[in-house]
Amino acid sequence: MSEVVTWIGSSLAVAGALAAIIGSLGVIRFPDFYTRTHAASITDTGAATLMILGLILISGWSVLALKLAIIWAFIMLTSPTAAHALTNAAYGAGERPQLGPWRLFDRDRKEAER
Amino acid sequence: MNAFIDFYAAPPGLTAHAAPLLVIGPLIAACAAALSPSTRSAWMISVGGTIFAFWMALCLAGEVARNGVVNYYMGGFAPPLGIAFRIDALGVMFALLISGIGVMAALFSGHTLEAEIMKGKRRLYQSGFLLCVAGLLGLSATGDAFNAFVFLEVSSIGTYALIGVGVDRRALPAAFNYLVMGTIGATFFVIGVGFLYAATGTLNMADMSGRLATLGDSRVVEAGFAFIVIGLGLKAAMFPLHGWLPAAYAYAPSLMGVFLSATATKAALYLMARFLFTVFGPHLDFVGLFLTWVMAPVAGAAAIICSAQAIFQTDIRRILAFSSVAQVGYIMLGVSMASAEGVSAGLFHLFNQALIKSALFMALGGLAFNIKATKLSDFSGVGRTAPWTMTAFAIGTFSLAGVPLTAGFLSKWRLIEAAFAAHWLWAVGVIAVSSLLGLIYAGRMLETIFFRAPVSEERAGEARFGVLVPLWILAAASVWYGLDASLPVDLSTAAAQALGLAPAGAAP
Amino acid sequence: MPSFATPLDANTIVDIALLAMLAVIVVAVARTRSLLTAIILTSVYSFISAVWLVVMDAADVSFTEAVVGAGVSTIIALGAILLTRSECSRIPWRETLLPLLLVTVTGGLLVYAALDLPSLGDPSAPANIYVGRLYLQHAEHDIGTPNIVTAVLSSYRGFDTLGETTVIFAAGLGVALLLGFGERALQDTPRPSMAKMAESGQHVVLRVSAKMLIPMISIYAFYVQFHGDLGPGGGFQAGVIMAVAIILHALVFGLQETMESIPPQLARGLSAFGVLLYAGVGVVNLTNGGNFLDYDHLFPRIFEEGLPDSHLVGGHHIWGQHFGILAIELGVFLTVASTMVTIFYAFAGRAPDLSPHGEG
Amino acid sequence: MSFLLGHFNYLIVVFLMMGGLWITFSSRNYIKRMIGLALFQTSVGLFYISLGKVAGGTAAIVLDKTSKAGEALNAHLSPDYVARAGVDGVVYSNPLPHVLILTAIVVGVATLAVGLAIAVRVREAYGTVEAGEIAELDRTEAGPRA
Amino acid sequence: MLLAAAAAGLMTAMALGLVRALIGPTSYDRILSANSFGTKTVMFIALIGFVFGRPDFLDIAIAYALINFVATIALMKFFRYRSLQASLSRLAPAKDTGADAGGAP
Repeated sequence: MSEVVTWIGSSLAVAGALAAIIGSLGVIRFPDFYTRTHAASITDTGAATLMILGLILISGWSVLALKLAIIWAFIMLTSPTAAHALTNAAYGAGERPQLGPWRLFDRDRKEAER
Repeated sequence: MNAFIDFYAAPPGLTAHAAPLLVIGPLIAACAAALSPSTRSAWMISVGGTIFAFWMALCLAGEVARNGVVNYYMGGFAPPLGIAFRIDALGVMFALLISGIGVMAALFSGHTLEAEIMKGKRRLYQSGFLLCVAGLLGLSATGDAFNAFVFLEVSSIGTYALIGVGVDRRALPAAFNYLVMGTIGATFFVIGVGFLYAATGTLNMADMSGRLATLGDSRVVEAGFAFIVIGLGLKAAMFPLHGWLPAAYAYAPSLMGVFLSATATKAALYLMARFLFTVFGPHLDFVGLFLTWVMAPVAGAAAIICSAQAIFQTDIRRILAFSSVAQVGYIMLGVSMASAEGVSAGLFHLFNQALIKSALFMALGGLAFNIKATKLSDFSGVGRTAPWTMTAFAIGTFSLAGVPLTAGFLSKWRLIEAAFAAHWLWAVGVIAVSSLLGLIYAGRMLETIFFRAPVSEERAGEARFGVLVPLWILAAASVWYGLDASLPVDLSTAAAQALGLAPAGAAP
Repeated sequence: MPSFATPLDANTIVDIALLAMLAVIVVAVARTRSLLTAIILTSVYSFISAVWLVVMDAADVSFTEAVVGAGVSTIIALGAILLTRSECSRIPWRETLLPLLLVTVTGGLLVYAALDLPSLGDPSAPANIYVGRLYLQHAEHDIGTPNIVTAVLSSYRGFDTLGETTVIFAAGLGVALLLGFGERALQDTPRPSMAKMAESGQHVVLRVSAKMLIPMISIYAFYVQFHGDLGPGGGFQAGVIMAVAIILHALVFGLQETMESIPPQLARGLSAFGVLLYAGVGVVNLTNGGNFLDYDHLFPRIFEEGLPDSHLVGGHHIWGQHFGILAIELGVFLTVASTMVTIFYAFAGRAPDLSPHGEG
Repeated sequence: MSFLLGHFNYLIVVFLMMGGLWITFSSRNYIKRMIGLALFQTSVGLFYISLGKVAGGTAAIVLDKTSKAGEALNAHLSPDYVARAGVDGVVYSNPLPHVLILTAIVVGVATLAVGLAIAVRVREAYGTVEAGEIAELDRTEAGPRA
Repeated sequence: MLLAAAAAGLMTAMALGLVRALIGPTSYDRILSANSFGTKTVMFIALIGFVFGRPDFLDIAIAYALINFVATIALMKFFRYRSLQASLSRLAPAKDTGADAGGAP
């Protein structure tokens, strides 16, 4: 029983690591800052969730599991907030998305400011 | 140390703990000064703290005179587990010197801070000064290599800021350069200690020394030696590494000029001597080679080149600062002879220099109320309008140049004797040439101050009484020790013995 | 496998990979001319070295490196480039020759010695068989704390730690002397009403999560403070974390708000008080007949005997050691937390002088 | 190969130290110099920690060899290695370098704070933090040397 | 063994993430990458404890997450307000100059 749980937990951790790799690839490959943020922030929380869930399964009912849960809560709280703050700052400081109708929005806003 | 042998300055309960109290006294005073309600109370705490440290140094001097070495185990853990203070004659000499100069500087600080530091910051300035005193005293007392680094930094970190805070903006880049060079020096020291730790497994200096002796030559030890010497050389402004010093001392607020010029580089020299002779020992091949082929030539070059540079300075404090580097050269020349005579002469010279330099900087700082500028030409004729201050300055200058009847003459003379004894005739020549150069810049300063017409009448006036008292104590000390040098000679001879250098002949 | 020269086990691979990343970052920092980039990369450097330190079993150091290197240093450096500029000038190649020579000589000397050092992980290296091993053998017995790093830090080498606390105090003092206490922040801009703040509605996400995080961080700081005997952590790390909580408050709610709750004078006073507390414990030991910082003599003999389980373990009083360490860790905590806050106030509260140079 | 693996850490750490030192020496910008100095000091810390690593060891927080973690650690190691290098049946890394580097890191951040504060003041006094420009300003505004 | 594979994967992800921090091009990319690197660090510390059989050091990981967050907020204030002292709810954001990021339209 416990070996099965450990195996599942390890698999989840591996899945988390894969998610992290995918996220990193996205950060490298995507064309502009906002899409990169998208890749990074989603996979960060996703990878953390998978991995920490896996580790909780491995550690069983113990203080470790509690600590892992706290870490998870921390990441879930801080990582999206940080991504939000960062994009907000970038947009406020004039960084614009590269693609699509956002250009239009951008021009509209510029005109409105004038 | 004979002068102290029957010297009981404090009850035995206090004397037993004099070693940590030497450091903790100023440290607690520093915290109290930061918390104190007014500038005046901070000043009183500062004077009290340094006097306490001096008192403790006197207690230690008595103990060392009686027992040879004072060992004190912090936390009750004997080395190598715990940190030990190990104070021998050399350490006590520096403790006396640093705390003594500290008292004088603290007395002086009451007035100078009013002139140079913003009102709300004087308490903090006193606090920083006391931290610096505590750090340097700890350096002179500790027997643990890493603890020495900690004290090196305790004494430095505050100092960087204290140098930069003043009226002269040129102090800021100077302080920054000092910070970078000082930190690189300290970090090199840490690397060196790391190598020694890798080779011996201990941090206690005495223990380290014992294990190094059995270890023989190893590249790790050699590199450790090199890093420690370079690191401390940076801190001590050893000749090619002295670039930070002139600006730092010249543009710093007077209090720092007075205190640092007398103690900071000297404390680093102390630590270097400690490592050269106690931890490594001149019997090791590379130490001997270093002393003869690196340190001695460099010291000679420093004595001549920096004396020559001092002649061409227009800023009076820069003259003194370059002269300081040159004097470090003399001291190192004595030390590099690795003989009892040479080392004790070097230490004697160091003792005199500390008194002289703090007196000279104090005289200049005392006039800071009246003369904001620091150029030599601005001091024309000040000797007439401020005779008391400038007479003390003149005494200091005579001693600096090595005019007979002053302490400076005696120590140079002993250096020359030691050089003859070691058959280093070139060193005699170096000292002679450098002394000649010293006479030139000393003469130039005195000529401007006493024989030129004043620039304008109303500017210059006498320094305050509170400045004159410590100034004249220092000046009188250099005259007194020029007539009767038994105390410093006694101290430096005992210190040289404590480094394991046996005296060849009978001590004079 | 059992010998120390294990070829390529998991530990070694991680070690090599992390060190390689560090090397790449150092090169990048050296090459970049944007100071902001340099600061970001330095913070990544700290993170990587913190991970490396965990791999090398230095849990406490890793903790410190992370909170100091990636946290406080980054924020201070940001404050500094806000007040100066964020670009540095190009260096003419002529001026790189002397530095190159110096660095090469230093590096050569280091390599010369490093190749003579015992191999990494050698258990019989001189460094690992003497004092370090003595601590491992005696610490739990003498001091009674499972975390040997804490035992060495606060008891065996407690005097070093006093010096370290003093260094921090001195740094706070120096920064305050140079930059003031952020009093300029209190002078300009009129204070807005709470209602106006609420209605402006900007950064709701940040404000709400900060409100949730700050109490959590403070509790975590206390956990680290009191858990330092058992696991990684201690007064220093806890102090920095507490300071980070306060800094977060200032970043989100404004420096003025923070200064109202924690006035600069209070921070300054506490930082001196922490050192006093530390030194005071030492002096109490003196008056009770021990050596300086000998916590065995923390309590007077009579009191010590009245304590439950009061026994000499290997000649040491476990209660004295325990409370002594608690007291000095509290001193460290106070000094570090308040000094870091003082330093942050000084940098953040200094309004940039508007002069034509630089854009920052 | 074994020699290289055994000294790899030291070589890289030396490289890191050289990098930090290079940044400090070659930069003219005060902030950049402080960053270099901080990197240099951190690298020295890494050097010390490398010295204290013991193969197969764990962090110096006392562990019962009969506990789960203790058994997991010892499972990789041969008993005579544990007996030789361990204390009470568990192999620990050397705690002393850790203590020293804790102190050194603190000293490092203290230096960084003071150095940056001085740099800020330099900027306010001179309008720049480039060493060359500062020297130029000192030369021109202090008047020609006699 | 699977855990070791996960650690290796995470290590790869960290190395890849570093690439963006090194090449930029804007400072936001670097910060983003640094932030994401920090999160991966937290996971890595948690994981490595299990791999090396000493999972007591999870405390440290919390500190990393926290520091990572605060450093990012500080950087964000750097860009948005050019000041560390401003309150987020009070001051008007800095104007759209994009001084550091060369990404203005």
